[in-house]
Amino acid sequence: MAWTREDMARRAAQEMEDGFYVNLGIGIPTLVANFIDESIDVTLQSENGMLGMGPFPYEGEEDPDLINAGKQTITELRRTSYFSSADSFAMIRGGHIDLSILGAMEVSGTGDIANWMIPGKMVKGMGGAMDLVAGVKRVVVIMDHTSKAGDPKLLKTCSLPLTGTGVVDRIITNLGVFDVTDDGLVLVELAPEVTVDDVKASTEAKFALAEGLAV
Amino acid sequence: MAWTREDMARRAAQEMEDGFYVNLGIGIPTLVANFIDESIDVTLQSENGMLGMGPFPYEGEEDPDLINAGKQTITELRRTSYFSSADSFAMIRGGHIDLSILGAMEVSGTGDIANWMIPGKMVKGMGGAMDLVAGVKRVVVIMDHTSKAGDPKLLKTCSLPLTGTGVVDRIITNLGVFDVTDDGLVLVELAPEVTVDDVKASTEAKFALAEGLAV
Amino acid sequence: MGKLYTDAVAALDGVLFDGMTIMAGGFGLCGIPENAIQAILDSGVKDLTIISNNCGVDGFGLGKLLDAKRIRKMVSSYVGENKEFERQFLAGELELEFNPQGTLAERIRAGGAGIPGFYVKTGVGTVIAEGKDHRDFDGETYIMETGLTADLSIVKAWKADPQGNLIYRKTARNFNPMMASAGKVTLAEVEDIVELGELDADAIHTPGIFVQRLIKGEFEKRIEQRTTRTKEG
Amino acid sequence: MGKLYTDAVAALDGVLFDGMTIMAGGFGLCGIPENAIQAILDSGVKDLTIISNNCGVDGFGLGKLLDAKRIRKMVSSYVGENKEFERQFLAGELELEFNPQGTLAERIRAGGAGIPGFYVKTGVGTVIAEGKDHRDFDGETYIMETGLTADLSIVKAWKADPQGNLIYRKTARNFNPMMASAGKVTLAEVEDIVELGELDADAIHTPGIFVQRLIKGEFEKRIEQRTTRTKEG
Repeated sequence: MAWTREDMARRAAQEMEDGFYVNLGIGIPTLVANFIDESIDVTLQSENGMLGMGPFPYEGEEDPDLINAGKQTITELRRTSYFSSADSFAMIRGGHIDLSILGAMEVSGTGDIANWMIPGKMVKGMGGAMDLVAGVKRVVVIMDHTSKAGDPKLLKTCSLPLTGTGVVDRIITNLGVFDVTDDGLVLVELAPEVTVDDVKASTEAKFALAEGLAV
Repeated sequence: MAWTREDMARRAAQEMEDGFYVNLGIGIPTLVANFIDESIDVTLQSENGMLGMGPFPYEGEEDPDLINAGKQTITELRRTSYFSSADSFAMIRGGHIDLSILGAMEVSGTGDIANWMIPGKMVKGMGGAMDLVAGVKRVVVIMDHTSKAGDPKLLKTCSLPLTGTGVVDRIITNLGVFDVTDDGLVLVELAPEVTVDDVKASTEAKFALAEGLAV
Repeated sequence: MGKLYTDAVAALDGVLFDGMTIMAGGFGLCGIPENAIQAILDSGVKDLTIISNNCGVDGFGLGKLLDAKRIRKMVSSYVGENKEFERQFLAGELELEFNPQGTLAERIRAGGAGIPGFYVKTGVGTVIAEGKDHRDFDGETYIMETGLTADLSIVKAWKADPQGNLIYRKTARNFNPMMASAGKVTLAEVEDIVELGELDADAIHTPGIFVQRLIKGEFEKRIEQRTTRTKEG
Repeated sequence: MGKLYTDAVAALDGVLFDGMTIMAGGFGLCGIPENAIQAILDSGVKDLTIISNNCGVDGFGLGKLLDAKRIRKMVSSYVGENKEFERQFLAGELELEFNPQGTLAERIRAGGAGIPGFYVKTGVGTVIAEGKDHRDFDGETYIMETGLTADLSIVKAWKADPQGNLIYRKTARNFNPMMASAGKVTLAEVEDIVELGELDADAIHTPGIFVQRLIKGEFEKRIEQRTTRTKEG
């Protein structure tokens, strides 16, 4: 049984470690915040200029001066600090963020990622995605294993314009978890009742099986 | 009668204009602050991270956290802001300071300046001098016309290691005032009772006379 | 010397010209210079190059200048909130230069700091790197990006003193401080102008040296995506 | 996860090694990390490369490490306050790399910001430019400077909260914020540690992400040049 969006977010939350500073992308990655183990201390960065992002405000308490990178109203915490966009991306580019969890349209077996542009469709822009994949210490992608049309998204080579090359460390899909290693893609976990053959059938990129993978 | 140090500082103070942001070097340039016309609004920058530098504190009110670039205790004003060294020199390098008044060991007829190092003597370092001459909109030098040994300091070519090339706009010495123009050095003012021949006798660099110079 | 003007129209007098480059602060609709945008619209100035992370929404923020076809070129990182943008772009009426958001922020900082070029990893191997100088440092490849300046920067802060010292509030800071430093002329509009000496000198984000003109503005402060949670029990 | 240590000795446990590079904040004796310097001295670590605008005075600040001959190389902009420095340098016991002060500050910021190289006008045509890459932008010549990082940064702030958010006081800020961002490990020593939430989130100079270790220190805060004026009347 493939993972749901919530399952994927829950699994991604396990990537967090005590003391981590983490940037979460828009979409499923945003959900990850709901599943962070309460016994560890994690600080969320919002690249528009904030460390220590809190939950959505209670109704009537929205502050137009307090939004996240998805332009949603949010709240601050006791640990919060604010800074400029230049300082925010100095933090990101300088390798100070421990983990970024992002969505993607395509990922290649060598860790290339495409998540900002589909030729022929209106180009909205890359926002901070290129900076995040280039600068953050560890990049984890959450995405459906295949497109809505059923096409593989884990490819030998990305077909869409790239966001970054060789930058993805781990991919969490509805079928399982893959690591990008020097020797290529390795399947390290399977969703319940999903078989290696299921994965193979919907994956274009070659992948190895991790030792001890429960199949 | 050649100008005294105070005369030179008083003359340099006339370089200020209403609304100017000004950086004053160590030595005679520091004295210039005492002669600023009270009818104009001038803000002094200290490159260690302060805009709006006030006078020395009253005895007993010295604050070790509040010093100028010469490491002297100073005070703040109601307009004062503090910033980091990186932000301070971003301000300087980015051309936001209107005027810098600096001392010098040698200046050339093309506006080269040497004011940080004498070979064979202990090298103390250039501090912020190279940044100031390269970045500030207008650079005015105050210096004695000759060295203590009587040697000219306004030279065809500087003999000492340079602080910057082609950066000086005006030189105020005890004998007069010179502008560095595209056509070379121009004597624009003479100290009282000083003659052009007096100046020529102690100047190595060639200079022209400004139209209307009172000789 | 007075930096204080009665309103944005007065503050922009003599500054605007067709074909000029303007930096506009803000992220989405958060921390945008609403008053200056309206005054620029009212002035009739056109063929503008606008450097701004986003381009407002239809009918608000920079969207107003877009709707009136005053913008010739946008330099941005994300413009997805705006249908009129899409229409003009697809019709070839609008030039567009995308920058990664952090690269854009740093280019503006560099412009204000006298740094004409710098190297970043961001965008290496992507369309962003095409035509740019590549250089290796310690075995890793970087691309050169250039500093940006503007004829005019319009920024929005929370509080100012009459010297133009500025303090921003929460995430409304975003691109405003760097833009304030990179404009030949910078107009700051604020919610409150306090007496000289009232701002904490350690807490000033933009020293007054970067602000040539200053107004107290009126702000709608529209919220783009109102997300809330419900109070439990 | 705790960043708070009892003292500088505990906070530096496992971090120090011979031959390491250390950035030390401060300008003159203003805003220097007195406690970390003493602990580094007491640790016996040697062959240090120290990146700091100055090198203290004889017997105080970094002068302590110099007197004990622990410093192999200084990267500074001005070292004129220190006789032992002169002696060791002239005797060939000490390596010295001068940087213009603004270039030094920007190199450290760049190191923390993931920028391995950038161009400045400062020093063009001087000894500082020798051997460096030259490049023209808009008809003006610039030189390339490189980013700096360190194995350890020791910085001094005024207040901190337990997350390591820092606020500096007056001109004691100087090089400390950039150095905090450029150390693989950063130890901040402060005068006061306040409760979480007590610092104004808009006024924090160094977000806690840059601070791995934190102590409340004891400070002499020696004044280098006591200049005063007399009260009139």
